[in-house]
Amino acid sequence: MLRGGRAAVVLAAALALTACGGGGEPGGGEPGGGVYRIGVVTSSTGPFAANHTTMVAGAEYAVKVLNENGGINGNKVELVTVDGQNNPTSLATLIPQLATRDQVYAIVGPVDSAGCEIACATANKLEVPIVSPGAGRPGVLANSRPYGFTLAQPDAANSTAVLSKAIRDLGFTTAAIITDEANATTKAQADLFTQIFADTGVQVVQRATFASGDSSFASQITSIAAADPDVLALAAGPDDAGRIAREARSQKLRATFLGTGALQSGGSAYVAAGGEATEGTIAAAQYDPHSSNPVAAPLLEKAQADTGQADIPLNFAYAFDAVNMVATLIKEKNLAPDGTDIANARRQIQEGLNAMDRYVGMADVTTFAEDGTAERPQLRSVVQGGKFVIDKSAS
Amino acid sequence: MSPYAEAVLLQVGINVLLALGYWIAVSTGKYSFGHAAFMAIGAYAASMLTLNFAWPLPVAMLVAAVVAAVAGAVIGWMALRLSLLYLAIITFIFGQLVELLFAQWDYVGGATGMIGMTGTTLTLVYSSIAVVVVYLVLLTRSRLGLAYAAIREDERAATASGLRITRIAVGAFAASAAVTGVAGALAAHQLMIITPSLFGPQQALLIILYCVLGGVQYFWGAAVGAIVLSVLPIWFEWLNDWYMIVYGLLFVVLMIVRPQGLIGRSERSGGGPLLRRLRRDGAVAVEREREPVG
Amino acid sequence: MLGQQLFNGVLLGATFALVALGFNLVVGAMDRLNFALGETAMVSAVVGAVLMETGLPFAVAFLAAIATGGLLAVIVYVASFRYVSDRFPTASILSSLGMGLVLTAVVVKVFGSDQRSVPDVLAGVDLDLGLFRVSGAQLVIIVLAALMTVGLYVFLDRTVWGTAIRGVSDDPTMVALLGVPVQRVILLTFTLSGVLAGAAGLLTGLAYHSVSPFDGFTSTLTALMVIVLGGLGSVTGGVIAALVIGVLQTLTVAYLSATLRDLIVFVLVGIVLLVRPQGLFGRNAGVLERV
Amino acid sequence: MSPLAELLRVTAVTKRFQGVEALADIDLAVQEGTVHGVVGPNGAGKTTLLNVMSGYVRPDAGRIELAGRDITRLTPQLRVPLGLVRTFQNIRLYGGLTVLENVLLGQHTRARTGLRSLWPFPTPQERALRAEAEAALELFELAPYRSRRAAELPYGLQKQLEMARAMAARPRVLLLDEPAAGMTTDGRHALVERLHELRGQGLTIVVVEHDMDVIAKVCDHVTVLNFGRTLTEGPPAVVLAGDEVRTAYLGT
Repeated sequence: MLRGGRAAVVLAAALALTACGGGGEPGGGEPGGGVYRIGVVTSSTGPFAANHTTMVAGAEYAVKVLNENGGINGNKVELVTVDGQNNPTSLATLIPQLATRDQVYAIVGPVDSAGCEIACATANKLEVPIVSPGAGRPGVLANSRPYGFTLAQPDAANSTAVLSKAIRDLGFTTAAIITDEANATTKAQADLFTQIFADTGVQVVQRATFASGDSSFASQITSIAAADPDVLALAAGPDDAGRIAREARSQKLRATFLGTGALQSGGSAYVAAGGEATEGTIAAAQYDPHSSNPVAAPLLEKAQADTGQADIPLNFAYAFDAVNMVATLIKEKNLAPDGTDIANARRQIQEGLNAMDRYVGMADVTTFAEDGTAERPQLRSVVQGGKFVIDKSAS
Repeated sequence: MSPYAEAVLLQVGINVLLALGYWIAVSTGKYSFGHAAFMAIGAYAASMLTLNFAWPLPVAMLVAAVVAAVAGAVIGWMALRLSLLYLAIITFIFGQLVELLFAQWDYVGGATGMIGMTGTTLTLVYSSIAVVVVYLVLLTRSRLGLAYAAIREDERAATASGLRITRIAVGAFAASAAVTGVAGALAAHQLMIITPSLFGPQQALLIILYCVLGGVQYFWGAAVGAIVLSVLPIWFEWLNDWYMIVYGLLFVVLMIVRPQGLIGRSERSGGGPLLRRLRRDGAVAVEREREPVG
Repeated sequence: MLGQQLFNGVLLGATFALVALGFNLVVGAMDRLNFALGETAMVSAVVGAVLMETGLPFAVAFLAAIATGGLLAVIVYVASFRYVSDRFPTASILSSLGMGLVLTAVVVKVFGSDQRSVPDVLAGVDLDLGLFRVSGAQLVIIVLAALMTVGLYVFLDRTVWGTAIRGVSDDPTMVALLGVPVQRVILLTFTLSGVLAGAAGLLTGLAYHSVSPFDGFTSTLTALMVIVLGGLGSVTGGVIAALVIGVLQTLTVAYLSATLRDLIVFVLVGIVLLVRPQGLFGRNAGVLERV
Repeated sequence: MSPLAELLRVTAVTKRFQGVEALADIDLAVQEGTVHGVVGPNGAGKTTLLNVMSGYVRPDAGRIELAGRDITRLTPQLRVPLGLVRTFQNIRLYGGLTVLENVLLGQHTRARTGLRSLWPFPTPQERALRAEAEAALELFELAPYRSRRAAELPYGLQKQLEMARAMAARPRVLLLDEPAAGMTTDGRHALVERLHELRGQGLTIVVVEHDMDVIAKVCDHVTVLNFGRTLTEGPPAVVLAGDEVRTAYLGT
């Protein structure tokens, strides 16, 4: 058996060693050549990995364009990207790392609500402005004000009017709702659908539930098919929604699928999972990759040409705008580069974001509300030819 | 100290606490595959108290320890009567059950979890470690610690010495759960947010790896393992990309080369695979002779 | 509708049974649990799905999936069982959990972490059997799962190697003395368990219309509940328990709530552990009663 | 000779393994202060009987009494504090622990072993037990090895350590399973001497043994088992010379 005294000494020594290693002094700005660092929080694994990849591309593209145009007041913009691996624990050290070691002026990301909750709350505590290009769960910024922002408008605010109009336009009378019960966002979507159906006089003839990710949906669809509704509201993540669509069609369900803005923003995953079964799905939307806004349109066209993508994804455009918002504020307030007086610079950026009214960028018009969420355009989209397209006739 | 250094030290400290807690169970030879569940129980119990009832964190930590210990005792009592395979299965399932229950309990925010806990300080984390270390030093020198070792070494011999194995192992399991629960409470109040999926199978595996890498023989080996594994990905950022693969392979290699961990006396050489196979056959045969008793 | 729901449940149970059989074979041969079996199933499903996407017929994809399963099981055997000291009873569990992590991470590295869509088979088929309807995919699932289960029974019961597997499972020392090559029998057992898991993986993919890199864990968990319910090491018990759990889950989802689905199974398993720890059909599976 | 008290009594014990009767209606009475031998060919049920007495096997029928108390339903670890302690045929030591620790574990039921044992300053009772353990090491000639791991000891010393550990529990009845197995001639002499010594201290011993020489030298009373039944019993001189034993061992 061990003699305890020695053990305690070894343990203490090991801990002291960590303290020295981990506690290295922050680097400060690099010598010479002014740099503005902006942090990016991505996640290379987990359910939102694809969205994060898109987001990083958008942020990098924004920085490339900025620097090609001479940077900000002659100083370069530089991204510092950290990967949270979809692991909240690592976010708890990565955000302080960006704040202290890398001296970033602001942080962009993560796109998912769960990641944003931790990253934004941590950044807020350290008084670093943070903009999520996508987190849309209600209350996601509850603990992150005043430094936390999201470019997405929560479903309830964004989708209600659009979906109500769509239901009236198409004359639906009966509906079923399928809900992912293990997920707060989708439960909120289900409540939203219930409210919308009540308001529009649609009768809800069947409700089914599932738990994220691991079900065959055969049982739920069997129940719904028995009720034969006009419309099936998908309160589900995009992958699950796609599988529900396939199971529904394989059981010969004829209902039209209905989704909130969240379904459209995860549109490619939905269509990839659901294939042909998703054709005709109607969803609310807050972003149009082919917007006719005079500011957005040229930005989108240039991005299409530069990246070779036919449709610029939502998270790409949002991240592009987030970087540019920060850059605009740095320029406007004439903040010093290289992390000089960084605390003050961060506070000014935060105040600037909170005061931002009708910022127009690649993703159309954005205004931040009191709670840090964005007010966004309200659009209707429909799946056609394997992708969501904005139904311009409907808005 | 910079917030970064502080965040690193907090994280390392919490991981050390997790490793030490797990070691208590392992010192009786009982491996749990769902220890993250006790972390979750501690985290939620403490968070409920600090958020909804404004209790001070240190008191909430104590309650977290007690609640986790009770859960540990119940699960231990169910599982430790049975063979090690059952223990593995039951703790594995228990981990899932706890995650599921928290995800469906609206009072604690369901799948979104709880948000807004603060108050974990270096003092709190490192004084918790100090308390646990003192406990472990005393334990390893005591007859109780000796009994743990006896159960780990040979249960049949231990019954012949009159050791009430299940009772002792359940006690160790409860103590282990208590420490893990405290670590959970501290983690919750450092992260500011907890969701059920935070305490999933990956976290459970990490806890095991912290403990097993350093060595299960001495408790400070477990602590060193936790420190190394928490600091490596921070120092070597490339490791982040390969983190899962590296950790997975670490398990595989470690179990072949040094199943007892890096620190500790080496076992006598086990002979070739054939010899081991024969011995295993013998062990199986002995196992089958056992009859239910009692 | 009840008829349809019962059929849905049996279908679900059939896929559970295959993985659980895989687990039980290994338990029989070595008194060890291969925690990488769920991931083995997942990787096999991914391989099958990728092949189907390229337009190859389902039969080819299925054969490739079971071959992948068998191969991976052998690799896991070598990495996590063959050279792992038996002085540490949990070492193989830890090691195979590690292999599971590696398999998941490799799939994520190669294909990304998104769910992968599994194409339909026999899309035009839709049999109306009165009480319930059977789609093409469902027909394939139920027929293949039944064939594999029955095939395993026949193999274990009627062939020399099957007899050897049962022998090793009953008394390895004795069969070793009789000149049975125990090592090779164990290798065969692992291969078989991988084949079953591989089949289960792709068939589950068909039923769910997709496969995710993180499905392995769910399969393992379900299989563990099945073998606790059926009795550790009991082949027949495993099959019956899988069907029970499949039907129970389906009916819970249909008539109660999806959130109760797992909970009800947990409760059932918990009660069985308290009242009859050796499982509904188990022998005295290593149950030690002590004070 | 005055009748001695019956310390351990086995009454009508039957045990079947998968239909085969390992013990059939066995009666056995062990007098206090005697050495009772149990002999018989392989498979006669000797070890099963010892397992029944020590609690490792629960009989299908019959009862076990220790000093008049029914202990049939008690688990092995609950029989230890009542004074019933055993050794194993294939030694079971705590191989990774030291020789001294093995003996300390033998004292488990007599010591304070719960959370209170964490108190770093030993109580007088604990000090006495530690001193006793050291003395036992001297007595069993293990003192030079006190800090060695038990698994590192040679076979003979391991047997000695197992007996030392059993004695550390202060048994009233010591059950020995083949104590002479694998021993050298010198070892057997030492064993016989040791058993005489223990008997001299008033200890009651039940010994299952193959070696007739050892049995003849140490036992006061011998029971012969064959096919799970009592063949004969009595003083060793009488029993071992009888035809039944020869028949049982050599076949007809």
